[in-house]
Amino acid sequence: MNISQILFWILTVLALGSALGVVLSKNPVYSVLCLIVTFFAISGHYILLNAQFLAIVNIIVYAGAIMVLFLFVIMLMNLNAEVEPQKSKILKFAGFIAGLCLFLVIVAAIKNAEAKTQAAQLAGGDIGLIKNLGTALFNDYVLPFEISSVLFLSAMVGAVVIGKKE
Amino acid sequence: MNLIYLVPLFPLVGFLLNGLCRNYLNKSLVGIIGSGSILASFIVSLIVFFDVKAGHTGVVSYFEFINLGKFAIPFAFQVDQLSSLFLLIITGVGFLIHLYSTSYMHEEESQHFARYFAYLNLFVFSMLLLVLGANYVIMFIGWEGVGLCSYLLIGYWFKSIPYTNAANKAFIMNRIGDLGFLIAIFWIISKVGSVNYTDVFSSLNKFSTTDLVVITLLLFVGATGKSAQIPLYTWLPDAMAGPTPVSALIHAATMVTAGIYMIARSNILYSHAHVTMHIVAVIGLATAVFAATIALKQNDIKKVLAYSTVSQLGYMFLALGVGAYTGAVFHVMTHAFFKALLFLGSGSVIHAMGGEQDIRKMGGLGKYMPVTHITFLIGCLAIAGIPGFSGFFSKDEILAHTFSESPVMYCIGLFGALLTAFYMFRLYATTFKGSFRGTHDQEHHLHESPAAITIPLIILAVLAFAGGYVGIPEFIKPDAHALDNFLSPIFAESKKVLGNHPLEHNTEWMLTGISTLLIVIVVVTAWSKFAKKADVEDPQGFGKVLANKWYIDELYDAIIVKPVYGLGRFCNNVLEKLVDWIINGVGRSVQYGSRQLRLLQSGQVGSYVLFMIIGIVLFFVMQFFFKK
Amino acid sequence: MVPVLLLLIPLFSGLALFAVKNENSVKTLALLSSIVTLAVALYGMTCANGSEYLIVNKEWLPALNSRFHMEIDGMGKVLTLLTALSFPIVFAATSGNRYEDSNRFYALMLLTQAGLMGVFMAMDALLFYFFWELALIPVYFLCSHWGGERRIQVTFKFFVYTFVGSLLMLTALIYLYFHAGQNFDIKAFYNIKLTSSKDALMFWLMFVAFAIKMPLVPFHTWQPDTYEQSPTAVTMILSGVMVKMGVFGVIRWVAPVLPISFYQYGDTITWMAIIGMIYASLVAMQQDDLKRLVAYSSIAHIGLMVVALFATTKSGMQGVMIQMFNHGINIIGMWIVVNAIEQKFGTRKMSQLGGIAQKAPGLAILLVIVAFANIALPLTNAFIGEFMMFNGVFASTVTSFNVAFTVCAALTIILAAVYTLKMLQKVLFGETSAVTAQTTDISFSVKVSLVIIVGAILLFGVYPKPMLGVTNELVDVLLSKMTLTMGK
Amino acid sequence: MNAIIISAILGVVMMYSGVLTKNTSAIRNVAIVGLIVLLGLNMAEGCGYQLFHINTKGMMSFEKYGLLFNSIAFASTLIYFLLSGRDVEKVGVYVAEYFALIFFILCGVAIVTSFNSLLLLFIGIEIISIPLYILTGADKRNLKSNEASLKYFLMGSFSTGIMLMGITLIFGATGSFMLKGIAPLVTGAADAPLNVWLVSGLLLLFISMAFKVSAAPFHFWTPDVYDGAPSVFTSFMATIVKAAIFVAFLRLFDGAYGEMKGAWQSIISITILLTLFIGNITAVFQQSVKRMLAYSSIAQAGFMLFALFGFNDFAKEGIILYAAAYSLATIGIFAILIKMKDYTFEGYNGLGKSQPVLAATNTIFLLSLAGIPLTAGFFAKYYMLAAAIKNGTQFWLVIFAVLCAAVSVYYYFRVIQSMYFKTGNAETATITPAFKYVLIVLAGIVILLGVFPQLLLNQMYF
Amino acid sequence: MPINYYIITAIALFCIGITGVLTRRNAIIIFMCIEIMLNAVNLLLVAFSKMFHMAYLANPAKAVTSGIDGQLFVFFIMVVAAAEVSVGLAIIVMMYRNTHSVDVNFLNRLKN
Repeated sequence: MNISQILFWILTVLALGSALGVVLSKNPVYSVLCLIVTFFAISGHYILLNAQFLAIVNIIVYAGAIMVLFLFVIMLMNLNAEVEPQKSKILKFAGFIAGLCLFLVIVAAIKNAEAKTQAAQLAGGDIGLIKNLGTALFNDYVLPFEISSVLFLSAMVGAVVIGKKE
Repeated sequence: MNLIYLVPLFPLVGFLLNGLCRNYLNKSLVGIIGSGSILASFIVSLIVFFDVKAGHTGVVSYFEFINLGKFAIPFAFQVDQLSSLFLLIITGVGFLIHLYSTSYMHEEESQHFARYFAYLNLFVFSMLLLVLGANYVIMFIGWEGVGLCSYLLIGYWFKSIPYTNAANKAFIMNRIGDLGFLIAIFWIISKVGSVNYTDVFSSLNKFSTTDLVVITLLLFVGATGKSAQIPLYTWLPDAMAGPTPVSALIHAATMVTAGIYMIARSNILYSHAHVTMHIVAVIGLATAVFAATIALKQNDIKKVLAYSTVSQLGYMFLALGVGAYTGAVFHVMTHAFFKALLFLGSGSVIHAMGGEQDIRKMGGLGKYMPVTHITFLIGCLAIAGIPGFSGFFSKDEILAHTFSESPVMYCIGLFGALLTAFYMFRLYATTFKGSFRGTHDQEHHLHESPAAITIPLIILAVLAFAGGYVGIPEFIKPDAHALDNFLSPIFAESKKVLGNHPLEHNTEWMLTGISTLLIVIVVVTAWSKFAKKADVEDPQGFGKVLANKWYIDELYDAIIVKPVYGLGRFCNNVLEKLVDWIINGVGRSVQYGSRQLRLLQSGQVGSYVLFMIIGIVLFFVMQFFFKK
Repeated sequence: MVPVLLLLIPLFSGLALFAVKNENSVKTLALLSSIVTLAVALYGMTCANGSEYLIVNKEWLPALNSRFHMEIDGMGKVLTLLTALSFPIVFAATSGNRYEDSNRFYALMLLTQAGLMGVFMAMDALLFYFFWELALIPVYFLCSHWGGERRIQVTFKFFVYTFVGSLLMLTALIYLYFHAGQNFDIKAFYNIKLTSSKDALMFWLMFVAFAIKMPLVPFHTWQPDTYEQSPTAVTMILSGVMVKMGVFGVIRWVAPVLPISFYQYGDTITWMAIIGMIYASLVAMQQDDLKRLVAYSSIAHIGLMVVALFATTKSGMQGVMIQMFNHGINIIGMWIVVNAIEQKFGTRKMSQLGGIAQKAPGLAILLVIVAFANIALPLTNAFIGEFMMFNGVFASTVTSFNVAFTVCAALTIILAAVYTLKMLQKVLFGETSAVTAQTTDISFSVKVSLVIIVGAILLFGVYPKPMLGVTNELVDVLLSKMTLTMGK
Repeated sequence: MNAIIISAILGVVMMYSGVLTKNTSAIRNVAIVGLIVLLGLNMAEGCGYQLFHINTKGMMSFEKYGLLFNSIAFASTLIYFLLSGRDVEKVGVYVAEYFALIFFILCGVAIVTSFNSLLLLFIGIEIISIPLYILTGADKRNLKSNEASLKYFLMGSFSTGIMLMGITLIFGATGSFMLKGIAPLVTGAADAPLNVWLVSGLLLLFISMAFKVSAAPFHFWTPDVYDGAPSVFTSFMATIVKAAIFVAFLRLFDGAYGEMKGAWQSIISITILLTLFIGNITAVFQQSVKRMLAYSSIAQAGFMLFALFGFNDFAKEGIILYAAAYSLATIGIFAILIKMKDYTFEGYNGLGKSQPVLAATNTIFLLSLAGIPLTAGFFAKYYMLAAAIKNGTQFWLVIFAVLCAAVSVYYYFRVIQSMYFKTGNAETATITPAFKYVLIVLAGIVILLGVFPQLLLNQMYF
Repeated sequence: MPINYYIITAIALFCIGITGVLTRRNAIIIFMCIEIMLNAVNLLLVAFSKMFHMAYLANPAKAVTSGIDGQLFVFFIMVVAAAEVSVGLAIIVMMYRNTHSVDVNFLNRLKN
């Protein structure tokens, strides 16, 4: 087991564990914190997969900006374990069962893929570098890039419409 | 022969004139139109008759009624001995009855008077159509037409619900018979591809024996309806609800003999179907005796005559059944005379009695109304079969033929004849002899009827007496049977088929002697018994059964009418609701499903997502684990 | 040219009527329009079959191979004449009725007429379906708006019921369309060959639609309710003309197109129809409401048409065709009487009527004639039809039950007499009742329309030849088509 | 391309117009003029006049079909603006923003009708969805609107997650996001067992698209959102947006699933079955016309899914016709609904008397939705059924569908019954003559398309 | 690592996210769970991208893609996620303002 494999397992366990933490934690603040841990673990995976730029973006955008926003909102609303609404046990159980079923079914469905032995390992390759990504983005993907500005515009307008006090 | 279309045309015109202008014509005009049209048609009939007698027979075709390419039904008239004879009877007796009616119905309101004559003319028209038609379809048209007129005339006094009930009964019973007739027509069409008499009778080889038996039986079913035979006879007594001249014309003289005409017309078919012949004979005989027994205990003057009509019709069928076609037709003719006479006489009595029909309330009328009395007596003698009167000749002919077929049937037939003599003279004696049993008021008004009534009575009485001499039997005077000679072209084929075994003259003499003797005894018995003491008590025991007509109406009611209505109620109240409930049930279940299904929409995101997940899982399972 | 006129005159005059406000002018215009239509239809009758005046074949939906193909053939002549004839009669007979928003009422009536005309003339399956539905929609509005107490539910049931049927028919038509080489023309439909299971499926899909429309027991429960609740003018059209659509549909779109199943299921359907006839007659005997009685009698009559139709004989088929006309005329006559009674006495319950013959002899006489025509008395038009139909059933070679069919079906002749006579007795005869004591005879316009009907009844009863001549050729063609396919 | 760029620009223009003027009718007029320009330019592109020459790197292709649909969508929006524009102003204070969002949605519509890359499908759908979340919640004081918005947002993002997982798995199998990169693999695998990643991916993609077009069992958001959203926006999202996503679905199916349709048929037929059943049956019991229309939109989606089931010419033409018929009719119905004081069926009682024009046109629209001949809706349904029947398999499904169509008559006709046959005093807001004229024109179009559907369909080929 | 590991990891993460959506009532937590789902997708995309890139390195001629598309897609997902977050939080805040609750079941006027 080489170092990358060890790292893979550590990061995987960390990601899954903290994701479970998000779901299970009673206190919303803990959930946010767990989520941040998940993001970090995923960023670690990115680095393992030679996606350095994405790893950074993930931390900056997700863990940094988005999660802070979440935290901010939670703090603003003063949410905590006491006021946290809880579903009935049965519904929760049903939810878990359903999630588990879905997992099992999807895994059962695709575990036998022909490409399953194909590896995705830390090795050479520099596509994850900002330069290469940038080149591709502004050559081949310039159209979606520009179009996503419309998305942002609309989100911006929307946030104003919804958020602004009348 | 070229004038033949005039025969039905006159009554039709009379019908239209009287029917459409009934609000504008006065009674005498109506009477003139009504009777005159029949008289005109009688005159034409006479011309036709002599024409036919001179040998001019044939088919006159006017237009195509129904055309189906290969198969066509022409609107054509058959002019031959049989139809011309019937024409005379219908128009002749018809005219007399019309004449009689002008007086009898005179108290009706003017428009109803016109309506009456319109119906009567329409009836004559239909009857002529029936008789003249050159094919079964035209006959059927007339057949149903007379049924309609019978319905209309029985229900002439429509304010009375029992009368209209009788009308309905008559029509429906007739329809049952008509159904048989209709199916017989279809059967013929399917075999021959034509309904013309000439075509049908000339292509007997196209029929199998079964075909012939079934067809003839079906035709006979039709005949039992129209001619009131067992089991469809019950309408006829009820039909007495109509005005008395109507009973005379339709329910005695003409319409009810349509069945005989039809079978006589189809004689060749019957001659080839022995089974049917036997059945016809048996039914006819049974009806003759059965109706006669009922007539014994009836107290309504018209009811007695009605049952006697049924009984006499039974004799005619007996005649047909034993192959005595001429005898049947002969009896039709004589019966037309004497039965019309009797009915008209009874009408005269009823008229005098102010509408009273119960013979127990009459008595001794002979002295008040001599013409009626005498003519009625002639009628009675004729129907009883006293030698010299017309009924004697025709009945004797029938009985003689029956004897040659089967002595047993002869005995039964003779028994029926005795019954006839008995009840007729019971009727006669109770009505005209003895002392008057009605109210004082009625007695005060008793008088002889006016001339318009008595003249037809007299004419008919003459006919009832003399009508028989056209058919003097072989054994009395050879070759004197004018009617047989006249009709022989019609029945020639059948005669060949059936083979004629005439009785020994001695046997015939003997039979005639015995029957005459017995009848005279019975007549005398009845006369003497009822002239002294009328049969006024309520009958007991078996007599009660007879008075109640063997409870046949009740029986029919119980086994047919009630179940049918019960079934109708069941269909209407149960099945109909059930079917509707099922149909509505679809709608209801949609509604119910809607109420339940909308609960899926619980409003909670969690459950929505849960359903989605279940959907995804299912789709995955389907796509990956349930592949063909 | 004639088909277009027959379609457009009622259509445009109907649309135009929406704009007219004055009630009297609405009635006059509607009557006028329907008379013009009648004139055109009569002209159409005089044209020879196949004449160019009777055919319209224009481009409509090239993408679907569906053309505006209308043609008046023998059956079309009969039924367009019936449609054209019934509307003026209905208008005249009900001219005494007052309707709220009369312009809409008459406009919708004329639209119905347009739809009916279309149905009877369409030679293109899609076009046929179009008109099939179009005839239904105005009727829905007419019944729901101007009907009786329970009109909304009842009409809705009627609508949904028939709509289900027509949708099933639509699926079958589309299926057949693909098997006719993506062509909707009836000639293309004639060449369809299907496997027997598919043939059967299509047959039933189509037949159910028509059976509901006719209606055939047990699909009939909409009918008595609808007839009872509809305004009588609409009931006249419904029963006089509209139910013929079902029979017509079977003749034109089922029998020659799917003959294999037509033969195969003939016996089943015939038994169904016969049981239905007897059933309907028995139920009719129990009715007290005149409208319901006539409704059930209509079910019985239509049942006979089905029986005759499936006998597949010339006599039967032709009998059905002319009987469609005759039954239409007769039943409209019945409805006119019912309407007159209802208008005059305010009730249709037979138990409350009686003695009308004394008070209104004109009505009584006409009712008697119409009623006897309804039970097919000879020398009335219905006799011709029924005679030919029964004859056809009896002569049928496609079934081994022909005799049984004839006898069972003919039983209804007796039952029909029973309920019809009972009706006459209760309505016309006896002493006058509380509601009938004070009355006068019917109005002139009712009398005129009834006299026209009676005239038609007697005319076609005595001299049916023109009518028969019109349909003769078509029946031969249809039968040869059917036997041809069977031969294949 | 014209449409995408112009609509984006118009969105911005609207934003600024809100800054420049507070006069709402001026803003509306700007929007209408802008939309006409947009429509004109889109049609111009159909005739070959492109304003911009942009290399899309194969990620988009602008074909007649998509452009025709765009035109329909824009034209429908124009009618929508004309009919309900005033009511947009009544929702809240951000009138210019609402219009801007609508233009952004139209931009998304233009994208999803011409995408070639799953990436653009994804972005396009997001561009449609995000403004919709906002419009749904535009009536901020109304708790129903809040609730609808939240539900829509949560479930919408959830389905986005599923869609992305699907796209990812497809990418894993094919290494491409391009339709033309996926299709060969799908086709090539026809005989070999399909690559399970690919199939799973396609399945997840199918499910997320099914969610967007509100096909059962992924339809649950629809009634709540349509009911809760301000009616004027429900009208828009139930019609134009939904139809656009259907076109996208069809395009996706054409590109990525096309040759393998056999493998998908059982899933599609189950979806159709459930959608028709749930949509129609549940609609029967509704008391509010608005909510009934929400369920009816599910039911209509069930019919539109037949386009996927029987994938052929009829399906493609049919979807265009269906989109037009359904959008026009529903816009009309909603425009009238918005004018009503009471959204329940009882609220319509007696409308035939008080507002004959509204009632008459509403009837025509309802008849069109029910698929009665002489209205566009008939041919729409006809094409769908024809597509399914031509497909040749599972005829029972077609029969089921027509039976459901019969059920649909129940709830559509309830409105008609209320309007005409029940007595009541239907209260409406003031109705301007212009509104009536537009309604009449709209009804005229519905009938015209019902008699001559080729007026529209021929545009595909010329 | 074999790609299967990544797939299973990603799907596990994805399903945890789904489970969260199913079991929680707090709108914010649900939203966070959706973010987990998106991240699972991102992780898988990057892994696929890597897989394709290795195939590309091994044989550039035969490869369909260099794998860079996958990473760019992740980029776009992040873009969209960011936009969604802004809108989503705005909606949640709006609701909170009106009801003082973030319970998705609290508002339950729209049902049946």
